Amino acid sequence: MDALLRLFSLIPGWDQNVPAWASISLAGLLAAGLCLGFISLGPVGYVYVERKLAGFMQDRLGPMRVGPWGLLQTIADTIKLLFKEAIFPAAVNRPLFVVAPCLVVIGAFMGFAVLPFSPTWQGTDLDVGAFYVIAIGSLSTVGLIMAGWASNNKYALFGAMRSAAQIVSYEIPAVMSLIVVVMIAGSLSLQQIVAAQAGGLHNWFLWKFFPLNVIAFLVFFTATLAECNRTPFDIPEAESELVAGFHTEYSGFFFAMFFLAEYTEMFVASAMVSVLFLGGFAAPLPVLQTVAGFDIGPVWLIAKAWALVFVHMWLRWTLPRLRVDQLMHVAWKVLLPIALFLIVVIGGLLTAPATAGGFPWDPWFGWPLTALLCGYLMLTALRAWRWHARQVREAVA
Amino acid sequence: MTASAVVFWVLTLIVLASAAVVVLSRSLINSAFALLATFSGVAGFYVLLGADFLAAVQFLVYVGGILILLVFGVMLTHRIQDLDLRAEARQLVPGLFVAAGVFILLAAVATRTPWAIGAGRLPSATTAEIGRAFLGKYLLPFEAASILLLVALIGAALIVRKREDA
Amino acid sequence: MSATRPITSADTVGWRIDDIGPDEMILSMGPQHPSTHGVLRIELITDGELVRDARPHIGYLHRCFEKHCENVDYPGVIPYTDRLDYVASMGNSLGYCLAVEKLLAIEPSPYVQTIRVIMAELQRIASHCVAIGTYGMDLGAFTPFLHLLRDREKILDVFEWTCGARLLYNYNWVGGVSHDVPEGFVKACREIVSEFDQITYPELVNLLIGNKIFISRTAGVGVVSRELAISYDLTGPNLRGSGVKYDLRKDEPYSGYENYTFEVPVGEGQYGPKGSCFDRNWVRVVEMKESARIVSQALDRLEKLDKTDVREKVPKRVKPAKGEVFARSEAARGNLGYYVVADGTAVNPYRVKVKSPCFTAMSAFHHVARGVMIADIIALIGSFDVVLGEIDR
Amino acid sequence: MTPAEICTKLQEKFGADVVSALVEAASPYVVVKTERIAEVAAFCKADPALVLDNLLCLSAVDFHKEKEPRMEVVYHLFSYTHFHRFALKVHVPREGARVPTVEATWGAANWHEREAWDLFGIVFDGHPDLRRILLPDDWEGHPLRKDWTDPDFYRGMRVKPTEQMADKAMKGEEFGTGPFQHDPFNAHVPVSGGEA
Repeated sequence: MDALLRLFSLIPGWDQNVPAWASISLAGLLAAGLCLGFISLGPVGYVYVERKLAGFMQDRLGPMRVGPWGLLQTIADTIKLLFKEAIFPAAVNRPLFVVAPCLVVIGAFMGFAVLPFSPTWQGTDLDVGAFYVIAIGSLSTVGLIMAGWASNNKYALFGAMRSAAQIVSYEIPAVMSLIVVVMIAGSLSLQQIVAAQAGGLHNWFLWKFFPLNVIAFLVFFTATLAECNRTPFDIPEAESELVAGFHTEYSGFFFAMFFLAEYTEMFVASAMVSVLFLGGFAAPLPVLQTVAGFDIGPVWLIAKAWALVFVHMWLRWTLPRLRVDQLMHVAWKVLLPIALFLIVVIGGLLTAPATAGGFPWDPWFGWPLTALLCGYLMLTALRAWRWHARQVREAVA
Repeated sequence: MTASAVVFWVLTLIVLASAAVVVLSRSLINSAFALLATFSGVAGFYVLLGADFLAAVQFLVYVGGILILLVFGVMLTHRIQDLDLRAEARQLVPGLFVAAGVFILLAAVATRTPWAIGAGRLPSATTAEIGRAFLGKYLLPFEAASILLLVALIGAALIVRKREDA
Repeated sequence: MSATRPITSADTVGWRIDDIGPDEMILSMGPQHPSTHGVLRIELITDGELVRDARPHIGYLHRCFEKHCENVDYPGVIPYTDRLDYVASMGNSLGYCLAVEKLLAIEPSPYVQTIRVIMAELQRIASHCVAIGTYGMDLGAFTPFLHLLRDREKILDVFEWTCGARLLYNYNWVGGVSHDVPEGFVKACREIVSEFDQITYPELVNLLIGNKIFISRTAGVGVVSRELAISYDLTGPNLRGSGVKYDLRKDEPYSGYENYTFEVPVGEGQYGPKGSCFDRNWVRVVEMKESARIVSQALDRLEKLDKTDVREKVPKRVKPAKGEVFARSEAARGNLGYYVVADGTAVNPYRVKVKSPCFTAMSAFHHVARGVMIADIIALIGSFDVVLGEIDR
Repeated sequence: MTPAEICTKLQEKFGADVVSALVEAASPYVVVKTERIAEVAAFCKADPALVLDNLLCLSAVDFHKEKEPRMEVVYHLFSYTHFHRFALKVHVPREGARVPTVEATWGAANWHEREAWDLFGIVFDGHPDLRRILLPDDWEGHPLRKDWTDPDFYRGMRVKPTEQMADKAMKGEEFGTGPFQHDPFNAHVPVSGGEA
């Protein structure tokens, strides 16, 4: 928003002729429109990528018919969804049935308000940014419960109950591991959290207090995975048990809204993880922060978020899903104690002067481990690709 | 009228209207969901007053916690659909008296309190000051409240625990 | 809540609201539900996620198989048997042919028997591919399903090549088989077997069976004790999962199974009590490996045997003397029994009764289903590996 | 144990209740008195020399053309301890057939008996849950009996075409929807009604 305001002030005579509240509103609307475009067009891409990835992992081709390599498939699907009749079953609670998907989308969308894409490209830099994202997530929960109740369907109700219990439970380890980051950064503002990680990959919070923060990262990532209802925590919409969970009765555009919200939440959660642990818009090398004088922070943030979204998809197409009691077990008996332990230990370490800025060995682990990880992933990808290519060759021959 | 006044009146409208729905609606579940708007409106007031931390807490605790618990409670109530929530106006007169009394009391307090208008400044970062207050000046009540909550938590867990003999 | 509910005579369709307690709910699962494996309907009384009682309703796919049999001649029954367990048709017709051959006292040549063994074992692999794949899907893992279907396709390709059909083969005939194996059949089968051994099996174990979540979802869930399994006549992998080492191919060999060396896997209870969902699936997985072993031995044998006309002993007119026979064979889902009564005057069977393994497995379902969670119900149905075509007939 | 030995053992225990036996055939069996089947079943399972702990199959057969028309219920048994097989049979009249249930002995009998009731109309006394299993709950009649004829109507819907309709259909002519017209689903029209 700041960036937009600055752009406005570049227009000659703008400041004199336009009142402040009008330009703020206009900037807000424009920023919101930008984000809306991002979230409504994003899923088109994600869904295509997810299908292609699924196809690759499952030894098939994925969408191939509409457009070259099936590129237009999701667009066709979107159009279909938009023009499909929205069916209202006879006994639904109609007002709630309509409001519920809107709430879910709003909850997912409002997270964008504080996501820092660069020092200036941010909706608003709230003092309580990190806290805000967590708080706003509860709006989606209410939406999901509403959807489940309004559908007047037992499976939908089960899905709603499950999702509410799940999100409320996983919020706690998420907040706890977030506190670790907040303690290290000394601020809830996302800008300042990112600023504390600037200056290269070894400064990222992931590599602070070397083995400890990696654990905090895993706890937070797992919790966000659960809050987005993704496999292995997709029990609210477990299609083999609950048909489709809370959106069993939804069709057409209303179904599309749930879909939209799910993918948006996935992006917001991944972006939050990268802001908190992976340096947000900070580049792994300070040299790479600008290209030809332009700050490419947004590109870095989006790239990191997409890498994590990829991990979401990867897990989805690999793992079975947990049962509801096992899910609660993971939240309350595994993640929460770990997070509490981390808070105590890192809090203690921060107060000791010798380790206030992290362990002395921190700078030495970041780079080699990242290089190792990236190398391993590339190797795996290469092997998978070569295997795939051989399959294709043999199929043709 | 300034922009913030417009926002104030819009928020007031939202809060009052949704609160009316909470009280008057015959369907328990609709009442519960109308609370969502009420809570959000109150959070909006906090934002308007510059208390962003409080607003976030309001949202997290009331919408994310209490409202969901409430809805859960309503959903888990047996045969909730059969419940007739028609409010009977039998105690209209005493009710009116009580309401009027409370209103007069509140109005008296509101008008007689010497509000420090215009003096002081808006704290730039409320979060830090709230934190210092909780862990400094008001540490004892804060800890007492948290121990009380902990006891309640353990008690609740004890009550719902699966009995061995059942 | 008592273990068994009194059922009133008026209560024929399902439980009513008066049958349940104040914090219970009736949940009707199926017949249109993604993971009831067809058109099974299960009525559940649940308390939250906990299942208090379950009652399966079957018959949505009833096609009067036994009535049909009385109105067609003996070989005419075979296409109908294909439609019983439509995931493993070869095994069904084999069982029926064995029964009728026993009635007629004819025995096909070793060449035909070897072909039958190859087909039956390939079908067993293909059927278990579906069983385990869909089981993974029931638990939320989609990928193993497609990997396994890829291998099933290869087997179906061979079947299609041999007899022209991919699902309902009409391949086993009374006294023979419908077509001889085509040129190059042995080589193609060897390729399938080696691919199974080298790729599918390790991949399946790594991706699904060895997965920690899979194990925690299945081990200790739906434990069927040895006594329950025998009392309710669970057979095949379901019985062996409970630790009973009994396999018709080993203990009452037919079609020359005595000539092959293979192991009979039983549930070992690696991760919890014996007889859980995990054990049943583990048995299936190892069984696939053993089937691959049998296929490669049978292929060796086929190459050594003299080629004979596969229809040499197919009788022109099947009219057995008065008598009855109850013959069993080890189909993919367990012991498939045919009780055939001949009255000696007609070319139609007087009575054919099918003892389907899924039917009896499903009848034990309510015992296992009490006290588990809704997600476990899905895991249970899948682990019994029922095919509704065979239950409802 | 061989079938002959099992048969002797049963005859020793139950005497005249074992009506007849056929032990030399490919599928050996004994016929026992209908009223005693539950006790014979319990004995077969409990006796340490027999331990016929598994009910392989329970089938009913309708012999309507015999001199004395009858139905039979056949119990195929198997022992997982001794690995031997045997069969019991009971004879029941075609009308008003009643057999004591063996569900207490072998759990598998539960659904098999329900099926026999559903398709043959044999009532199993003492069965805890004797309902139709394969056919719809409101089905009338027991279709695997040999004297079964298809009904013309089911729930007021004509389910069997008349000869005229069949002729027309064979000729490729339109025969209209008249006789096939649906009544509302729950409106019960007497099954015997309708045109000839």
